[in-house]
Amino acid sequence: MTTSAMLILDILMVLSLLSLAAAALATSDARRSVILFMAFGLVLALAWARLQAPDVALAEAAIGAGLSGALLLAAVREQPRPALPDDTKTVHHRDHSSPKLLLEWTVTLLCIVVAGVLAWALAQAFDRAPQDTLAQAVNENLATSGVSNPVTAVLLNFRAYDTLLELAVLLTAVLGIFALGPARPGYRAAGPVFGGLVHWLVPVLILTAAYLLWVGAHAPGGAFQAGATLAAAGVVLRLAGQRTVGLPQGRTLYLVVAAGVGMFLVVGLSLLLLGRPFLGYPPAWAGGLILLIETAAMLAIAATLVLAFLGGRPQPPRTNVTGGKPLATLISTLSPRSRQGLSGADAPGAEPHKHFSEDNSQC
Amino acid sequence: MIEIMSSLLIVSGLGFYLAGSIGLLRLPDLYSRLHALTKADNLGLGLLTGGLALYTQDLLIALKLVLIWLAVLAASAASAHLIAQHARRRETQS
Amino acid sequence: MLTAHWLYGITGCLVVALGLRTALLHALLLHRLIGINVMGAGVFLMLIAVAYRGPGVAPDPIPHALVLTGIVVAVSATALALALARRLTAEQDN
Amino acid sequence: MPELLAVSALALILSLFLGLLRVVRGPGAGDRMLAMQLIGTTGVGLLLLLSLLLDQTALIDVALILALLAAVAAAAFTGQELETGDD
Repeated sequence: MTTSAMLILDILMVLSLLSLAAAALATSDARRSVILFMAFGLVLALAWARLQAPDVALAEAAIGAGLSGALLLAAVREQPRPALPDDTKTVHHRDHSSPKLLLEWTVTLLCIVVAGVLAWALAQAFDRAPQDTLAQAVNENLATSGVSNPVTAVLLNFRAYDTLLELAVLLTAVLGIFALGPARPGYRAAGPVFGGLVHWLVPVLILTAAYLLWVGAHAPGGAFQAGATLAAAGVVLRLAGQRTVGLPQGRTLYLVVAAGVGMFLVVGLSLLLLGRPFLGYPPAWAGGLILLIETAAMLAIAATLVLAFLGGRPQPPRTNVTGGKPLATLISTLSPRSRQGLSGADAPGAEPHKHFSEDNSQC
Repeated sequence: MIEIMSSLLIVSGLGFYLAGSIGLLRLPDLYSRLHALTKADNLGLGLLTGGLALYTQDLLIALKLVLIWLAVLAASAASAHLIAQHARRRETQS
Repeated sequence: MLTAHWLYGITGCLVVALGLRTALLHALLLHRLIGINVMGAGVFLMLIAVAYRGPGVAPDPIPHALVLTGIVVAVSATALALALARRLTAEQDN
Repeated sequence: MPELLAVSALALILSLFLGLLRVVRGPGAGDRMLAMQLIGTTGVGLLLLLSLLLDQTALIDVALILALLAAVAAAAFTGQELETGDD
């Protein structure tokens, strides 16, 4: 009973994934495509949960279903919108001249071949999976890694080099974004309903990020999930018209962005000085060192993702814009003073307020 | 006894979920679909979390479940409002 | 025997093919970018399917760690590509 | 009782599938985003069921993140950008 129900669940899940991917790619309307891609990310998070990968599910729920959608939607909004309403039929750009058609068929055939090769590789992997020695090695050495969540042990201890270089990739991406120009123009100050949402959502997101960072040592969670959740808080503040979104200004910003790589290097080089291998933690200190690196990595990842959403170098805040008072830090959102700052920012947005009281009376 | 209670809660929650989805599909326009979303679905989740909280009999997990329900309630109320506002704004613009 | 890891693994292969086709053929930059992201998701599906060991058995943590880093790298690469695209449009406009 | 949970999970994914039809069919972007909220709530319920069914407490945390990020996505959809000339 349970197994057959699970099988039907799997089939429905897989069908949803395939049809959402196909639908997201088939349409020519950018905004429609992005929303379908967000739905795809959401179902993907459910699939990770089903396949007992809760660490991945956490990251996908934060990034796939939320942040990357926000990123793409901001990019879509910037493009000049066609005068057509959304509900026009899918526009086909293809002409039916024979070289174009030939190209399309060749590429389609190529993709089918790629899928076939991948399926063959998959069969090989499934054959070998049961006698996987790497997974056993992780289990045998888990006790000395300083954490009890095997995924965190792999990321921050056994394969710490990978994570160090990954943070370097993120740093490169941020520097690239900085080099390409200033940030997108900001957003209008939040109206009363959105402002109310921001008031509780941002603190809850920050608390959740801290919880995920802490819990990552022994349960699913860790720097990546926590960083993505913290970044979501920054994105919400940006959408509510806050200019600086809690990021520090000037030099300090570079310090935060480089914190992940920096902390990794400081720990690794200190260990070298003490006569240990680079990033070879002594088992007694491993737990503490991992938490230290993860905290720095979380801040760096959060800053990277927020800057990715801004799409360029953040501009220094000006006092005469509608964006309201800049918040010095994310944390200060919790203080009563900055609450006043936020609700003060509602005042220029009084027009949507009025607009909405009319709506309410009709409901 | 508790098991029967929790099963009842879960099953009735599922009823609301299905009603919400069918409403989303069948109702004619965005503004009427808002009803299906904000009312039926949140009630469905509430009943479901209630049933599951009874089922686990673990106070900490039950507390977390209630927290999630409250978060969904507040978030979906606000976001349904924002989406409706957005739709209306675009309608009046064009 | 149709088991969960085969089901999700083959889906991963198909999703890779779908994404690849769009990344190669589509005229618009944003769609190509979404195609590449979908392709990445397909690879992730294959990796997690390989890590899956059936109900009640602990899965292989190494592919999980790989996919976790992959998701974060994918979103930052997407952001960099979007910034490049924005600069490109700005250059063309002037 | 595990049977009930499994069948409930099945019912929820059916409900989610129906919601996805609205995401695909639209017609407007608002309709799609509204349906996204619905499948978000359904996904939260499904994750809670799966957490008990597969005995993975961590999936409750995933449900919490999904619930919070659904609101972020809605905000990203409706946020009003300043005019470019304003900057």
